Amino acid sequence: MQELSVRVGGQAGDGIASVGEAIARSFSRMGLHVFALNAYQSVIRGGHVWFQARASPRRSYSQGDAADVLYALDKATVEIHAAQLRPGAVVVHDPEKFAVAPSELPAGVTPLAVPTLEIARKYTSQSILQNAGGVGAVAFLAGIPLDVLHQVLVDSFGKKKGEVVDWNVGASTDGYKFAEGHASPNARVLTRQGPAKLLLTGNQAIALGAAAAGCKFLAQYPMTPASTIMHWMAAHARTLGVVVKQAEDELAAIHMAIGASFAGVRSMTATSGGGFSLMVEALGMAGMTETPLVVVESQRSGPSTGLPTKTEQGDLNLMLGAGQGEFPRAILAPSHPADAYAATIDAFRLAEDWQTPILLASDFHLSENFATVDREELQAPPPPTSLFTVAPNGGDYRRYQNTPSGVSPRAIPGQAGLQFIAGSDEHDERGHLISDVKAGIPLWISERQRMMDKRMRKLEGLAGAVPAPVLEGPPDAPVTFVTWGSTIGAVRDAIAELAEQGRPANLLRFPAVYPLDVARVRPLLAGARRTILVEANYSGQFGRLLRAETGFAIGDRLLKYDGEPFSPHEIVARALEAPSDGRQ
Amino acid sequence: MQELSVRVGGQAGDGIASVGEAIARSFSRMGLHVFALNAYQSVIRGGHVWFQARASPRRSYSQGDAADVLYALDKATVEIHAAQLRPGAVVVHDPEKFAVAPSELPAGVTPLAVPTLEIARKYTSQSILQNAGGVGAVAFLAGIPLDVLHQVLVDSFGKKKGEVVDWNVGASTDGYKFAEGHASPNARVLTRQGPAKLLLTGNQAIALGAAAAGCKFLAQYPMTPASTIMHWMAAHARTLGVVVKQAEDELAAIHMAIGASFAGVRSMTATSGGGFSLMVEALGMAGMTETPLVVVESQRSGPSTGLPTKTEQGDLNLMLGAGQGEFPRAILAPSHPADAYAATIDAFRLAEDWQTPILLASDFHLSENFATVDREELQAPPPPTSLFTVAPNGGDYRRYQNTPSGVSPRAIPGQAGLQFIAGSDEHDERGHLISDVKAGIPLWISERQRMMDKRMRKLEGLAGAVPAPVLEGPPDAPVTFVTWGSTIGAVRDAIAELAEQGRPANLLRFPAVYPLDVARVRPLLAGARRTILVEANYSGQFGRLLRAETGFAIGDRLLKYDGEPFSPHEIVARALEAPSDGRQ
Amino acid sequence: MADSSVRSPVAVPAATLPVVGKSETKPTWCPGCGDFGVVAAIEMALKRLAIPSHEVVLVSGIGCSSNLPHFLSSYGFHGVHGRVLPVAEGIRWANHGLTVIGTGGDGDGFGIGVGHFVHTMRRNVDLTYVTMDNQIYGLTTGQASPTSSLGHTTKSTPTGVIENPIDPVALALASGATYVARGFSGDVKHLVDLIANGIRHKGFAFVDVFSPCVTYNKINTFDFFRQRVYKLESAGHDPSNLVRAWERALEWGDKIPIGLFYRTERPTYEELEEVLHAGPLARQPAGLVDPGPILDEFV
Amino acid sequence: MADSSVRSPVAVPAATLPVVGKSETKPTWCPGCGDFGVVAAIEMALKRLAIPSHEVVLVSGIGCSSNLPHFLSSYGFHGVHGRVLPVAEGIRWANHGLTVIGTGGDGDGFGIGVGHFVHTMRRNVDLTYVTMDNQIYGLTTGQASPTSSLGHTTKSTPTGVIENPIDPVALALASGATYVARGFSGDVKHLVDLIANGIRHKGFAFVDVFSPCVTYNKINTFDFFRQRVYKLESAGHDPSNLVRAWERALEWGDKIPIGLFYRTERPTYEELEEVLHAGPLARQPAGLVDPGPILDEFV
Ligand SMILES: Cc1ncc(C[n+]2csc(CCOP(=O)(O)OP(=O)(O)O)c2C)c(N)n1
Ligand SMILES: Cc1ncc(C[n+]2csc(CCOP(=O)(O)OP(=O)(O)O)c2C)c(N)n1
Ligand code: SF4
Ligand code: SF4
Ligand SMILES: [Mg+2]
Ligand SMILES: [Mg+2]
Repeated sequence: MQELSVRVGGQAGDGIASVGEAIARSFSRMGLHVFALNAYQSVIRGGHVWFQARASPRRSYSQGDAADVLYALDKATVEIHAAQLRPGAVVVHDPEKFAVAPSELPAGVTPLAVPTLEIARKYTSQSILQNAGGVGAVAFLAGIPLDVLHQVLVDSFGKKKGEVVDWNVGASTDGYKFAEGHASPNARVLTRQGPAKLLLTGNQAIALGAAAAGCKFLAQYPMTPASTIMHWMAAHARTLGVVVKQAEDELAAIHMAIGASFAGVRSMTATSGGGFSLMVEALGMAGMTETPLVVVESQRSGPSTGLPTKTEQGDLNLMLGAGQGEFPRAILAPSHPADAYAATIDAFRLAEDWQTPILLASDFHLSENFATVDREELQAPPPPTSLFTVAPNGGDYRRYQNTPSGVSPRAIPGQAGLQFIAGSDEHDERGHLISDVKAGIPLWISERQRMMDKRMRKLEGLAGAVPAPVLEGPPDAPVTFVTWGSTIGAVRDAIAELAEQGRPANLLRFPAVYPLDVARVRPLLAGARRTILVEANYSGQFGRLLRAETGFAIGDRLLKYDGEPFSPHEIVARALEAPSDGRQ
Repeated sequence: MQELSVRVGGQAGDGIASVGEAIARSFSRMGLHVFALNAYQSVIRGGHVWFQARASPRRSYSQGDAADVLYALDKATVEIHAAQLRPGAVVVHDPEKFAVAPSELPAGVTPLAVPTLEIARKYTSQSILQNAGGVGAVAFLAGIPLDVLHQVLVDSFGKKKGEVVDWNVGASTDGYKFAEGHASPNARVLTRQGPAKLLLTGNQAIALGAAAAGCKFLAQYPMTPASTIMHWMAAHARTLGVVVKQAEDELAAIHMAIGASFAGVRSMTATSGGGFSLMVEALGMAGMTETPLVVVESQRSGPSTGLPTKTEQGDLNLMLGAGQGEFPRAILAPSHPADAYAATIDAFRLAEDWQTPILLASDFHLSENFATVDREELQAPPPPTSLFTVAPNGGDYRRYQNTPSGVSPRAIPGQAGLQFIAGSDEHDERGHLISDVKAGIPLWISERQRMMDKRMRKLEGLAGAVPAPVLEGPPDAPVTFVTWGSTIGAVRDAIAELAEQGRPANLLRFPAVYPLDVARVRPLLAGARRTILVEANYSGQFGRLLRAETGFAIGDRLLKYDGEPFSPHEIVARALEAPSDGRQ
Repeated sequence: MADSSVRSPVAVPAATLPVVGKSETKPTWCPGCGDFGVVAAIEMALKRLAIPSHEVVLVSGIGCSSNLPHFLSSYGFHGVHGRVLPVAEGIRWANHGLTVIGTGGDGDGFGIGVGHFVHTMRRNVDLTYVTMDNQIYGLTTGQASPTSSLGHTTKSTPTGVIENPIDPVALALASGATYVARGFSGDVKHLVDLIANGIRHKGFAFVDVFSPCVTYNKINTFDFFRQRVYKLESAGHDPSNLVRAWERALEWGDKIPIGLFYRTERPTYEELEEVLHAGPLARQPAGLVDPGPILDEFV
Repeated sequence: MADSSVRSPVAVPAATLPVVGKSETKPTWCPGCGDFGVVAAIEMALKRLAIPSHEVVLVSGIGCSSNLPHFLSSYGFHGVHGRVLPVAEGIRWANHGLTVIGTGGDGDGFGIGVGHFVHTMRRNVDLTYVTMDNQIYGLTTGQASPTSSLGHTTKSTPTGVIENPIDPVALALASGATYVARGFSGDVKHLVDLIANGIRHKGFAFVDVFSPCVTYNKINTFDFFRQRVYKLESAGHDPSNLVRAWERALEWGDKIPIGLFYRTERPTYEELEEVLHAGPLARQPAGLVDPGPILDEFV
């Protein structure tokens, strides 16, 4: 694929993310597609962080495998990343900080010493301008026009214009010119491709999708990689008319969201696995009281605190099992910001239609990385219909009426004449307790069973209502990758790469991992010639779910649980290897 | 099977459980086997509760299907239970409270009006003696010798003897004599069978097993049906030298237990599904820090608060999925108090050997019901070896040493020279964090993977170390029941009944439901002619697990989720029905 | 898909608006339980304030006391153990036109739920929280609660409680509650005043009620309290003084104060949350008609 | 089965017993972070008391501050967010020969963990709890914490905090803590005294430390506190008086007190728990040699 990647590395606190974002946004303004990876550690200063912006005329779905320009803010960056540079790549560094000898770099890669500190000193003695010269040099090498870069820099300062902005423009020009005098642009540079694209993270897409879906209440407790959903929503709370509540913990967050939903507003909470672990009891309460609820679970490397800033798809078992006893739920798993926007809207629709909790499974890789989206991909959904769905019908209102779909008429506090109690104990159609003086008495034993049947019946409807699995690519390809969530991205890129090598492969992806419409899934699996499960966890959790549901054992498994996202290359490599013995 | 059952019913607060226990204990002192069911509601006074004591010369494993003596303390009891009386049964009631006409009873069942209140008034005007006359009458009908009953009554008052004891003895004698004058003993009465047996609940067996295994610390928050573990342990705390801590919530309870275990004592916590939901995060912390831990999860009818005093096996998915990310665990599922004692000892051994959390899955049916056990079944295990397992070896102590088994040498705070940090973040062999300045750097990416492999490797060892599945009964029987936990009891009784009908069946039971040694399980399933999954939940959770692990889909399913335990009859009935279409 | 009957939105005619009364469900408490006095007092307070049933939401956790919402004719949310307050907050923020009253036990509120208790008070959310403090775990058949006295022998503490009990009033004062009162279910008339004033109070109102468990607590009985309680109102207590309130909170022994310990005015959370200035959230328009303008920031 | 190397029990020669010092791990805090002062103070306090490293356990949650145990040479348990105290309690009860110190942040201790905070104090468990109170969530990159001031603009409160901050000192007083102090990481010498005395104190000792976050809290800086703090020791405060302590706890503004607010003597949980009278649980014999006698009750 035609592409060019820029990587920036240094220490936490060096401003790597701002540099990286400026480059990535320059690309997206050129109308290019971008996938940008933001890699950091669980430490505020020091350590090693990096950012990679991959640009391409067609959409790329992952960070790719290599870079063409490396901007190294410290020597460690060179040591860590040199091996992943493509021939023709250039390493930008400031000789005042450290030297880079060509011998330290792979064949075909050259250093470019840019006097960034010297440039900065031209404008100010403050340390705020250190990277501007470097950014300019990178822009030159990466084929970013200076005017595009300048506008990005100017815009990034928002309303607080002033001399700092001018300095940045000046210093980046100096860096650009310096590079122009000492190097040539990379052979892979890309040209403008039409109107600017939008660049956003999965979490921004989720927050935006929630707002579009009519979410009016978000309660959350900070936790990487879910926190930025709250940050974005809080920043837009007044504009959007959304109440954003940072709760005292995740227990409170989910209960607040349930309370708000009960009282008639679309509500959401978001967290990562550790926080979700604290929401397990409440999830079942939402199921039992039949209160709509959207919960975003953005996974990170576990177990326990694990690697808080690294990715994994290790919480599927947790999401499937969360809550004592049984109640209906669905789990949607978007793969890309555009997808995440739509899936969030779906989640709200499903939660309200089916009056039960819907989980939106994300992970660090989707939540915190950036990708480009076209405006048309972010349509406003039809405005939500009123929540007030029930006519007062005197004494005969049955909040938990046993219907064919399992969904019952819903009244909202404030509606006259429809008072009921939403109870976490087992109850009858009117909401009266079965747990106390009725429990164990024959008549009520069977009523309990009917109420279970009523609720669980929603699962059948949900299996048809959630987005169906999709077989992408040549249907008769010799290899079928089976995957879900953010891992879909690298698999798509791998399939494109395999296609270029004349090795067709296809992809069976699950936008909803639960519940599965088994009748629809089984033929898709059965028709595959060789299946390879690709998941970012140790035990192939989705593969196990598939087998539990369908009996189908996926032949080969490519599992990764080192905290890093899949790279397309390792997926390609597995497809080229001989199949394993099919043991699961 | 030769058996006789006595049922007592009335309102909460009527003293049903004491009456029932007195009858049950009289049977066990006669050397009979007893299974006693204690059925109550989530209300303190009023409602309807009952107790059934089933006695038999051979062990019966469930409450059975019918009763021979019904002691009705209110009219509702007659209405609710009459249908479950066997021909020849007698209904004891006090005519002063309510009348029972023979026409209200099934054919062959007769009322016996016993003047219990009148008898009581002979001794005292207090209301404490209301049931003694009735108990005496029941004893006569059930073939319980008066001396046995008297001793049970006397003993039940413990040290606080006095006139109340004498009154009870007197009134029960009066009731006995009255019955003797107006009725004959049931035709099924059983005779003494040798030395007294022990009668205890599953929870008492668990607490006793924990004490035997060397548990020195129990932290718990009250929750039915786990509370009585704490009650028993608290009552024996000083004798046994166990610290029993009622925590402020389940979050605290499990963290206290983990802290205590880290500091070198065998520790346990116990709860039901709602409380366990709050322990999910900590469970993963125990897995990550490799701290031994035993967690009892006594299930009840869910979802959410559900039916707090009714049974279910609906939390298996929760136990399997609890905790974000992946770490090793095992789930033991005893079926009977004798078994529960041994399983608890196993759990402590496994937790300590494998340094990871072990779950003991119980449920209301096992935890709160009584069964007889022979003394020999409750052997003391070999005394636990010292926890101090590590020699100081200077600076090279690696708490998380990467060993072939995955188990690493464990030091305990207080040991000189072996200080380490038990961390919930990913760490290296020494316990130093990988999550901060090392995360994402190539060398440490692979170290992270090795640490995951090291921990998860324990699962392979655990699969061999947990008790293996057992095929009970004729190996070539045309029907194989597959089940786990307390449901095993009713299945065993059903198999005995089927055998009496000349219909052989066998039982594949799983004393440990996770992890499974697939190579051992597959042939057991494959060899079965017709399989029937029996589980007390909606979706056949264990059947799904089996299919995920082995690919084997169980042909038929008998699932129950109305809160009541299985009765042998419904299992027998399913075996006699034609097989279903095998759809799972 | 959902049944079509379910999806038909409808206008709500606010025809007759009865105020809160008893529901069709009879209380299942033990005869003599203190909670009867509390449900009566809540009913009377709501009647006194003439709040229509459909504008009241009673929220509770799990415990004998937490069954209370079932016995009145308002809306109710009978959630899980210990989470009364976050649910109540969510309801208030979704619709601050509603009168929201949290109810529950001492275990529910000061044991498992004490974290929410502290945080809800510092937020000054405008709701009323009435605890039926029987110093025992009733529904789980008699274990020690966080307010059980030192030495109290229970099923979980057969040799007596060895933890200092929580003082809910002191905790409320320390957490910034703006209305802190204590009542006694043996004095319903007084309790009605405390609750009605609490509901009227703009901000978080806390009313801890001595509500004896006649079955499991043989120490803190109606008699125990009858012999000890005195009313702050008749003792010249100044409820505007936080230090005096603290001194009264520390009183425990032969004389135990009931009444209003402290009251102050501070903006409520709902007042400070600007998004709510446009009216109850549940009635504000929802969704993006045109995401366009907001998308510009991603260019 | 486990490796045989692992199963060999061994006697522990208590040969050389170094006291707590720095570990081989260098702190990863931002240059200038207040937590440097706190780790130094803890190290000095332990040195002053000459407690050997292997008899000390530092327990923490999650947060910048909660990385502290890694930087000292004692045992440590770096658990999950908010659960410092129950882990510390478990350790104490398993082996009350150990010196157990809980450490962590304001979010960890007063946000998610505040329920345990309240309960541990009422129990008077004999451990020391040092909070690095920077009035912000550091590790999650700057959201409001429960002690953030009204109006503070953060990532989660872009228009300013609208909740009254928690006052940890008042909360500790209300919860029955027996040693309540506040320090400032800009005055390490004073802090060492507070911590050392806290460790020496028989019962729960709480030391809340102003420990500025130089990266995310631009309001509550070292300078902010330098200009405001004064020492209770030099202000004639009587730490035995709970009402005076309360009055001091309410002071916040131009003058902010640090030092010992309150100290009292009450039996510790460990003293009241009779099972512990036979010595540390970890050293008591375990298991039933003969279940026989106890089985008699089931006959
Ligand atoms: C998470 C969880 N833990 C434990 C329980 C069991 N439980 C039910 S009610 C209760 C305590 C009841 O005490 P309190 O709140 O004082 O109410 P009371 O019954 O005394 O009115 C407990 C522990 C539960 N339902 N959920
Ligand atoms: C259950 C859970 N929720 C959220 C988080 C994310 N988290 C990590 S540290 C932290 C707060 C840190 O603030 P504080 O405790 O004040 O410590 P500081 O970093 O300021 O020292 C949070 C919310 C987590 N690790 N676990
Ligand atoms: S057990 Fe106690 S609190 Fe519960 S209903 Fe009975 S008297 Fe009331
Ligand atoms: S972010 Fe703040 S609290 Fe965390 S290390 Fe940096 S200065 Fe310290
Ligand atoms: Mg109570
Ligand atoms: Mg902090």
